[in-house]
Amino acid sequence: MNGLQVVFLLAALVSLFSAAMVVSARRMMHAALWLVLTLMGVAVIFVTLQSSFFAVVQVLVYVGAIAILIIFSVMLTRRVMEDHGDQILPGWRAAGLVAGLLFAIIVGFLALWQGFTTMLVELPADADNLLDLGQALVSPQGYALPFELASVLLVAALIGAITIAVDRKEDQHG
Amino acid sequence: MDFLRDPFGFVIQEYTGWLGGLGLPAGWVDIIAKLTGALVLATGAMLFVVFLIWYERKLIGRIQDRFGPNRVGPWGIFQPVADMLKIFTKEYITPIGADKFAYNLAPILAVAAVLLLWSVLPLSVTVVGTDLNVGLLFLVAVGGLGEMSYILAGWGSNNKYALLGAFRLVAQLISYEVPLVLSALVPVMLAGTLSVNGIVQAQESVWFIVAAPAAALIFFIASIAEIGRSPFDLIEAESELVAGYNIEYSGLKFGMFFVAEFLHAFTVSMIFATVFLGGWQGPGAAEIPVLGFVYLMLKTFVVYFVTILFRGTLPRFRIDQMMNLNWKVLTPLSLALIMAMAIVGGLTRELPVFWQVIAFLLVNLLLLGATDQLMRLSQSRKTKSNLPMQPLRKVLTTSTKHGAGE
Amino acid sequence: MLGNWLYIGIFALVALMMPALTIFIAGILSPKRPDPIKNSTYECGVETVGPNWTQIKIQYYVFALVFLIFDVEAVLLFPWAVAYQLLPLYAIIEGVLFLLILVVGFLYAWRKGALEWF
Amino acid sequence: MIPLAWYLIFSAALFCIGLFGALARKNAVAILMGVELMLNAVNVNLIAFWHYYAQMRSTPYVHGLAFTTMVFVVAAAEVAVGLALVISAYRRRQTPVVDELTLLKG
Repeated sequence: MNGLQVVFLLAALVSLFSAAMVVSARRMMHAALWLVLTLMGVAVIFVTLQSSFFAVVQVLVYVGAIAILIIFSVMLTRRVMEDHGDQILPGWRAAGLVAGLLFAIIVGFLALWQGFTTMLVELPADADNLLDLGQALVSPQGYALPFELASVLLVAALIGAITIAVDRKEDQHG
Repeated sequence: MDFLRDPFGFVIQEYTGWLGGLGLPAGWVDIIAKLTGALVLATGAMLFVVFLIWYERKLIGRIQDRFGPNRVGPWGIFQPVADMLKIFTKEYITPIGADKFAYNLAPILAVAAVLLLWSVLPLSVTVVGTDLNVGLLFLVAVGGLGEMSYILAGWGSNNKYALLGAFRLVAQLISYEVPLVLSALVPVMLAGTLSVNGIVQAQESVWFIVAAPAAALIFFIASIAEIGRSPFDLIEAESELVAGYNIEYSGLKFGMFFVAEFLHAFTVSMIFATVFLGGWQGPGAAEIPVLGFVYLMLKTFVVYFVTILFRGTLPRFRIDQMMNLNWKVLTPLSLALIMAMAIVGGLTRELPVFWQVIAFLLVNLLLLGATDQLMRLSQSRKTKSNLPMQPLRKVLTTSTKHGAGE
Repeated sequence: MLGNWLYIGIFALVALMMPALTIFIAGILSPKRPDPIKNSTYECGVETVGPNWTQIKIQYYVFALVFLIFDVEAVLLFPWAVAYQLLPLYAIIEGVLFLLILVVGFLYAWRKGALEWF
Repeated sequence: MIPLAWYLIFSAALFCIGLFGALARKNAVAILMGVELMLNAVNVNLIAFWHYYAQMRSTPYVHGLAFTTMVFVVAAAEVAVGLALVISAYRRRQTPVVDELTLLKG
């Protein structure tokens, strides 16, 4: 076992443990903070896959923005009820069964695939080349259309979310 | 490589050579060398804060026609040391009901997030912590980690004021991160790389502040807002929030937030000097690396001096003014700037570098002038219609029946 | 490349350990005499009313939302900016178009008053 | 180096934990957190296969990276609108609990 494997195992264990805490923590705020730890662990996993760009983007977008957004929403929707009482639906056993079965099925199917045990070797230094990515994103043979559609999607999300959230007439409702 | 021309590089080379001679496995030599480098750099940065605190207090004192610290040691230079000794022996008071883990992690994370920025900054030609291919993005992302420490501090303290202060601070930080990230796109476009060292090397002929003064200005203002200092120090609004997110902290835990703030102020100046003022570039820096370090420090101190000048002379913004400045001036300006720079750069691609830089400069100045005119126009329209000044409606909204917002 | 990240990882550990150790050492040196009044929540001497973890207002959410959208947009634009000098003119126009679409959303948020701080 | 299998098992486990969270949690924000975990698992998978294909071929390979970028965009849009809905529903009904959100039942 080499150093990289140790780093991977540590990061994977930390993220899986904190992911388990995310779905089981009583307090929403704790769940949100565990989520941050999971996301950091996934960023380390990206590093071991030699994708510096996405490791950094993971921290920038997920930890820096999405986690903050989630924490703000937790603060916006907190009630006294949230700190006690069950946070889990009655049917959680069925949900656990579905998730466990799905895991078994996925791993079972993957194990049949011959590439499953491939060793990932270290890529050459310019493997996650941003230059190539940038060119591919705007080239018509590449991802020009998804690139523009991403912008449209972001704007749609922005407009939609603002329309929903900034509703100035909601005071009449109970 | 001789000692006089590049003392740091010389020491590093000697040290790694000595480590290699010890007969350890190659992987361990690498790790130990990197650990030493990190330890030296982090310790140096932490100790440097002592000097920064003295420098800043002295300067602020001069601006306010005072002496500043002048009792302990010559020119009061040992004043921060005395303060530090005092704060070391202060009791930690943990408030009842605090979330212990979050409460204690927050000051550590605040300092760590700032220290980590130093790992990718190139100090001279030979002393580069690490030349990450996404260095600039790393700087922005790790700078954003500090927000998490404020949330932890505010939420972990079990105090309404701390929580309100923390959320207000985070709202400010994330708002100003928008123009920060957008204006960081401009040097990336000009340099064609995200690596910080690559950006420095691309400024060999012309500094980016010359080619893109508007981007530099936006980056600078957003940086000052990011460190939460005057005129953007709303978190310290004593009259409204007592002291903001760190109200429940005492002793060195409180001190750590201050260490983080001072170090962040200096680091941000260094990032600005690196990205827009050419970093270690200067006459003779490539041949004599130690000169590059001197140049970088000089530039950084000039930028740092300007931030202190801001702090000493400008009054604090009101929170709505601050948000308006960000969302209605800086963000639209940076969006317009990127589009204009992209188009102008694409059109003038065939021209020699000199004329291209002139074109960039003109676009920048034009946009800055237009922004200035627009701001004046909206200002005069406001005064002409003789509206009373907008009252600061409910800056602090506590829990109301219908949620909040109105 | 992994070597770069090894340095950053080590640096992160050092950066976390250093303030943690300092705080720990100061904790040993400092006195520990807690009492209920001292440890109570600080509100200028006034007793705390109600639960301490209060609710915040919608404006925070809107700022975080706009920030998230622009952050993701910047993530898409950074590779474009890196490749910028090699791109043909139409590809540059694509990037500008990308930004223009976003500006529409931004203007909508502005008009809707979502960027005001009340 | 690390076998591809480790990444795939990790990502499957993360996905299933996220799925459990999305299915079993009461609080709507917690459900969205579960969805975020699932999207992260997808990203790990995409990057792992990007690495796999990049080492199979000798030329640089960007498709995995481009796809991951798009997943980031979709994740951002999803979480933005999802949380806005939760907040809006909460402000009308004063509850973030999905069982009690029966707006559509009239």
